Amino acid sequence: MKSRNCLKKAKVILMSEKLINKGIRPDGRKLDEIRPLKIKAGVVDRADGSAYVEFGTTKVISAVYGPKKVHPRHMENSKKAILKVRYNMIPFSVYDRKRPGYDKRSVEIAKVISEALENVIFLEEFPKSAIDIDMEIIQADAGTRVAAITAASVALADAGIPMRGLISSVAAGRVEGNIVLDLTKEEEDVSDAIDLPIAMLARTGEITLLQMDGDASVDEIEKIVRMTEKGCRDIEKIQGKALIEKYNANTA
Amino acid sequence: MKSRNCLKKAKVILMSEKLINKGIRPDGRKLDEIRPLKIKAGVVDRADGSAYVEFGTTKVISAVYGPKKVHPRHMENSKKAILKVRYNMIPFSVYDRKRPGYDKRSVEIAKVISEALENVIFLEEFPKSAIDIDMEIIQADAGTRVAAITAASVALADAGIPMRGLISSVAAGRVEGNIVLDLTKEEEDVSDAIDLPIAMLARTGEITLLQMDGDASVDEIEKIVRMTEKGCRDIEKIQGKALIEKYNANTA
Amino acid sequence: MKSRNCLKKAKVILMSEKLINKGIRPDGRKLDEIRPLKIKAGVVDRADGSAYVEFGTTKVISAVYGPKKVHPRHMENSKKAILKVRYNMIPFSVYDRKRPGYDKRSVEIAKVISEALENVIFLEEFPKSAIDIDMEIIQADAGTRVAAITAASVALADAGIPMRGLISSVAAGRVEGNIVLDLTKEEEDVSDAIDLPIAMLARTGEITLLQMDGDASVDEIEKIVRMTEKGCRDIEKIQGKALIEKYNANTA
Amino acid sequence: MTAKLTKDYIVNQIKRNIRGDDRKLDEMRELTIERGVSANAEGSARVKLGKTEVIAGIKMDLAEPYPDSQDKGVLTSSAEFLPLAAPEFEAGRPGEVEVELGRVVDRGIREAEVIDFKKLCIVEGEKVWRVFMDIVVINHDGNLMDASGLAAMAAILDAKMPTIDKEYKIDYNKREKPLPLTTIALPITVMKCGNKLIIDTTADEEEAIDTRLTVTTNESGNISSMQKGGPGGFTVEEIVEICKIAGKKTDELIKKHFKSKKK
Amino acid sequence: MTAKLTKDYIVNQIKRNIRGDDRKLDEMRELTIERGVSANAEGSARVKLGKTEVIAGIKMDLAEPYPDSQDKGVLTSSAEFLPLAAPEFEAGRPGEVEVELGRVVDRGIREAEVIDFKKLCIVEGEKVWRVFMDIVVINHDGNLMDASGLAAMAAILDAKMPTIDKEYKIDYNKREKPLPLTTIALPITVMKCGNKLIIDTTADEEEAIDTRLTVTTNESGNISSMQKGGPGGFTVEEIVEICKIAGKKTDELIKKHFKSKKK
Amino acid sequence: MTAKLTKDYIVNQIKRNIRGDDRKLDEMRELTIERGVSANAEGSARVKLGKTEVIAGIKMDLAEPYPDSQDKGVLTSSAEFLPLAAPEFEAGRPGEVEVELGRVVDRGIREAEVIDFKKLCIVEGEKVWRVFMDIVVINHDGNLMDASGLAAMAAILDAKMPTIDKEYKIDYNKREKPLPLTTIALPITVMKCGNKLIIDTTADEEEAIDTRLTVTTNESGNISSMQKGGPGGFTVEEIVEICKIAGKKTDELIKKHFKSKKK
Repeated sequence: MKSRNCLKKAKVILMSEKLINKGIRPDGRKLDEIRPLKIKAGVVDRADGSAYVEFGTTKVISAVYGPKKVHPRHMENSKKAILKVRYNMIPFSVYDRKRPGYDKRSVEIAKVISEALENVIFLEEFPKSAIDIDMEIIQADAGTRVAAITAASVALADAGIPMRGLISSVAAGRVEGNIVLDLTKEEEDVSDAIDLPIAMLARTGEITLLQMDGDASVDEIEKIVRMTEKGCRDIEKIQGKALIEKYNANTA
Repeated sequence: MKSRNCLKKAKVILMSEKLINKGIRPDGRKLDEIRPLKIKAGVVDRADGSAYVEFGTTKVISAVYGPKKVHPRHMENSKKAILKVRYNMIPFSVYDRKRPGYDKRSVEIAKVISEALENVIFLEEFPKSAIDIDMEIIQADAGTRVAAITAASVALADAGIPMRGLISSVAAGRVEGNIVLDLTKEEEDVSDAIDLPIAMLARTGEITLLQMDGDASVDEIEKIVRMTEKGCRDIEKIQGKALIEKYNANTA
Repeated sequence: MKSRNCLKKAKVILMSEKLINKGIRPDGRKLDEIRPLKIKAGVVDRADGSAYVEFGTTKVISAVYGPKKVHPRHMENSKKAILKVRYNMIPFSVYDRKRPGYDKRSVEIAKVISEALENVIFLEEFPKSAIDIDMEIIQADAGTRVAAITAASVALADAGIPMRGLISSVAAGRVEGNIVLDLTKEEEDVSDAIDLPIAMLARTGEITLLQMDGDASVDEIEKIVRMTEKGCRDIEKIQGKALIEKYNANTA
Repeated sequence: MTAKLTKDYIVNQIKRNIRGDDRKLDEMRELTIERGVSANAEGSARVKLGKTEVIAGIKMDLAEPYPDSQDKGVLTSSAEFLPLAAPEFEAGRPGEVEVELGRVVDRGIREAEVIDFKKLCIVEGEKVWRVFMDIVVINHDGNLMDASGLAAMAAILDAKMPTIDKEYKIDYNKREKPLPLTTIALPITVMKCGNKLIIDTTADEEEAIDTRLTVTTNESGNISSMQKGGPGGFTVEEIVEICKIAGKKTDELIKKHFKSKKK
Repeated sequence: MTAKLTKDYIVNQIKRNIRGDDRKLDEMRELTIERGVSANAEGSARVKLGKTEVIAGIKMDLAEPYPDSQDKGVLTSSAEFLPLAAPEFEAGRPGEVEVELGRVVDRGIREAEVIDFKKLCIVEGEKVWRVFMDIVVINHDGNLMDASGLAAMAAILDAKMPTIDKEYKIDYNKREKPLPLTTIALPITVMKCGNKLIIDTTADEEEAIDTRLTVTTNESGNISSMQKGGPGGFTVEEIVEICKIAGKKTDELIKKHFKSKKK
Repeated sequence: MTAKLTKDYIVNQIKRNIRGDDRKLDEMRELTIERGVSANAEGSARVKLGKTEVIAGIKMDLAEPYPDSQDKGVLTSSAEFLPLAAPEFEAGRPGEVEVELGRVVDRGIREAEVIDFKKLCIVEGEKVWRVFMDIVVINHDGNLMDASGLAAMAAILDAKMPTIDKEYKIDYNKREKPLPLTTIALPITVMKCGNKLIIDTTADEEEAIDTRLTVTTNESGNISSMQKGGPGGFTVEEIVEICKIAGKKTDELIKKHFKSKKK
């Protein structure tokens, strides 16, 4: 992605213009509007549950296997299911080809996503079992992790795994002083940009994932987090719709 | 091997001469003649069976351990012995020193060799057991994999492992339009060269390994494969002789 | 360390002077005198035993865990405890930053240290158990391995693991024709330098670790080894004192 | 019904020319090829062959040529079974099946000289284009070899080369020319079940029968690569027969899915 | 008393504002920072936070800049749990907890622009200083994030840059200038137990409660990095409250341990 | 007879100066050295010491010198236990025994300055010859250290350096001069059993006794490297005695197997 960042930055500087004018963003969105979001449940035949998500130009597939036996067996927990979460970018999902395999970034993201989902799934209903969640980034633009969680959540529901609700995920941040929802790559590259990805149990407003990089006051953080609340509720509706469509297709 | 290939290629082009004249090859062989083949069974004292093969200037040692216990035990198969096949080039077997360890090429070759041997060994006679076959290329010229299988087959017989017959292996191909048996490195480097290594249960003519790279018509493929049949029968005799020599030496 | 070696060597050559004059070394020590040695037992709270050692400017921490259960269990020995020894230099302990993780040098040193300790510990008193010893070089100058063993020995005693005695360790060698005890980096870089690290059960004089690099006659080797005997006895006293201090502090 | 019974049933049915999905032995499943599935790649394609789904992508950068081909571009391939594609797929170092898949697809493209690597040389001996061909398996329902070969070929045809400036800096946003090609080549895998030959096997069928020959054929009907797999063996006659089947099927596939799109 | 009972006991006590070591919920353990613990490093510091002990070190060499920041130095970080620090630590590839620790400390320093990387550029696009920031955990008694962040910041302040000659050869024996800095930034980790917020947790407490938010704040009170961890969740109000706690504690720590030493 | 009984038996016999193969305690097994066993190597040698069999090979290419010895060639060594050499050998990352073997043989050659590395410098600080010394164990029947050291030394003596043209391109087909040498050095390993010292132990003997000292001696009788192994210990007197045995045996071996062939 580096090469592209470089170019975008140059463009921004050369133009010496604002990206956001009168509350309208380069792609025509309002400040608190998410990018177009397409969700399709049940896309991987072999999996127990799966989902494909297009979040703007970011594309991700997630699949869930389980509850199933734990292998090797000494890893099993007699009280609850263990969750194995993998996040990966396929080699040609980014401008600079990524070597196959997990790097430190993907290990960290898998960890925070696992923790974002752990309390939401009724793991204690499946002692001595494993639930595997795999997320594969097919095309990477802004917001790969939030697209991935959004997909994983639908895949879990599609697999019929009981949850306290759907986890929805989006980033918000600051661009040219504006608090905006769901930044694009172009917006992330503005010099004052902050990006704050969040995952939320939208039903209760509980925040189960939160990361942030940048330089912001506590006030700004509060406004940004509040904006993600709206985003997550919007996303939850689209997630629910995708699940109903899948259900209807199956029973049709 | 690259540096040498380079040189050879240059030579061939500069000379603008044919390698093969009137059916006689640079080393004096006829088109359907194999390189000098030396086989010695029982060369690794610790092993249950072993063989050393010199196929032209290619040198390989193979050793067999087993049938023996499976370790770790959860890998064992209650119906038959599991076969563990390893193919390796030692660091100084090639012109450009090879780093110790298995690369993708050696993993692939071990896989196809394993599959070439699997149905020939009566694995079902040894449930819950393992048979390990190791092949080490000491000096690499053309035909390392066919020399390796030829050696492994003798090592298996030397270990007293029951088989449906000896597996013999050789390559044939096309050089300057001629269908030839058992190409040298020099011949492989001719621009129209095709190399088609085969392993065969010579007793039945069944082909259990086949790979091919190049550009050939179906007719040519047929002729090349037919030529390997003759080669494998020649090789089987030398394999058999090596086993008899070993047996005689032991009982002498 | 390389860059520094380089400089030191240059200095030595430019000066064209001897380092050692009339039996007095650059840091004022006599030929058979060790560098200042500070030992503190009980420095890692979580460990069963631990020690911090400053040997000249070399700093090392060692900790012992055990006797404890063996994991994975199939590694356990029904006759005695197994010893797992790790030696590591932290990334910023040397001039040229070391990548985290074990290299061949650290694997070899861990092996010889393990063998230096094995017969000294009453391993047979703890069948089916494991004793883990970790040594971490915090600041590396001359004699990292001897400082590490000296620390490990105190850590073992601090953990209450029964031993035939304390293992003490020091190097001796040759510098400008002199047989000297406990070389500094500066002395090691002299062109005729030999370095011979030893570990000894000081109570009996038994030598349980010995390595040597250089070019020496058998006579010189004998003199060097004899000099380490004195060094080890000096070190053993300081080790004992550190253990008594720890004991007194605990019971105070 | 135990796994063994299921396998025997499949084998017996195949011997009677009957397949679980009512296909003929030499009939492929429905094939769809979708190009341009990952915009950050120079080229990409998703292949669905029945329920089997594979994505291939092409990325390019600049590299040094190999010492023995100083005037040619470089091809680097990988194949990965994503853990989401099947319950038995594990994350981690590629296993021998992945290694073989990647190498067979790579050799099919390389030996058929699909890409004209001489045209990917920028400064002889110093700077050439390196083509990364990566294959990821999204859903595994058998015949990964052919699905991967189809995806790789489609991704190559989809690819547009990025441009470079005078200082050899790559601009991935300005992709212009297609990759220089000389032919199209596709692998066809034929499996053997008793004396029957069968193509485009499903995962269930591959549980029951396991000996195969993969033959890569190019536009002119010539064979550029072959690879036998599985524990069994073939007769010479079977090999010739398989080469002919592969040639015929490749010809059909090229006509139906590739011909019109190649320039 | 079983492990479960111990955990319940700790949780119940925290709900009554009582901690095992008699601290208040928002009280840190005794902190000592010792600089210059490894003379071969450009900078180093040992932090003891109660019984938790962490060493951080700074090493520097020359490297090429990243393509998207040709005029800036480079930061490379690692965090390692030494096997001696806890019975559960194993030697080998860093686990996900180590990876997260290293990345969170790295981002805290990087995003707050603690080091002025523009001043570490030597020849634009060609040669810049590379700063290695390595963290090793010596004794693990909880709150490794904050101890590591404190150690990293102290090691940065301790560092003296080596000098280079005209041929860009580094002289590590002649270290002169401090690293160019723009601010100080420290992480504070707040954990949640029921509706209580608690800082600087011990290893025992972390066995009982596990949901946390780490907030890195700089000298001016702005937040440069946040990271939620653990299975539970937070409300917006809790997040704001935690940011305020982190700001206050960071301010106190800077005043007490860093302010006087920074030039 | 159990393994324990066998071991006790071997030990008791050694104490009575009796070995399984009727050798004296200070007698080596039959040694054959065959040079030139792998024509693609610059030099190679196969050593058979009784049933123990080891191959060593020398390969060379060009590399940058190390920063602290800009005017010297570079030596890189490895030792590998091929899985075929013993039932207990596993493929994979080299274990600690292999690592030690490789490093001890390497140091023996390096510290004795067997190869005159100054003569392997081509352009100071830029281009020097790199010598790869690789050892593979073909059959393990004890005393791998000495067999490997003998094989390494013989391979070095067998080696002919490839030639380079003006552009530093290596021609491996035109190998001309021998490697520049200053001395010959060989390791002798002496094991201890009670108060007996014994050389050239078999695999069975090494099961029963395990404390050893390896001493590398050069042509002039000086010692260049020592390495103690195994759990036991030595007295100073034993060490001196072992050095003398090693010196004597090395002298015999050089006279018998190397002297005539060195120029």
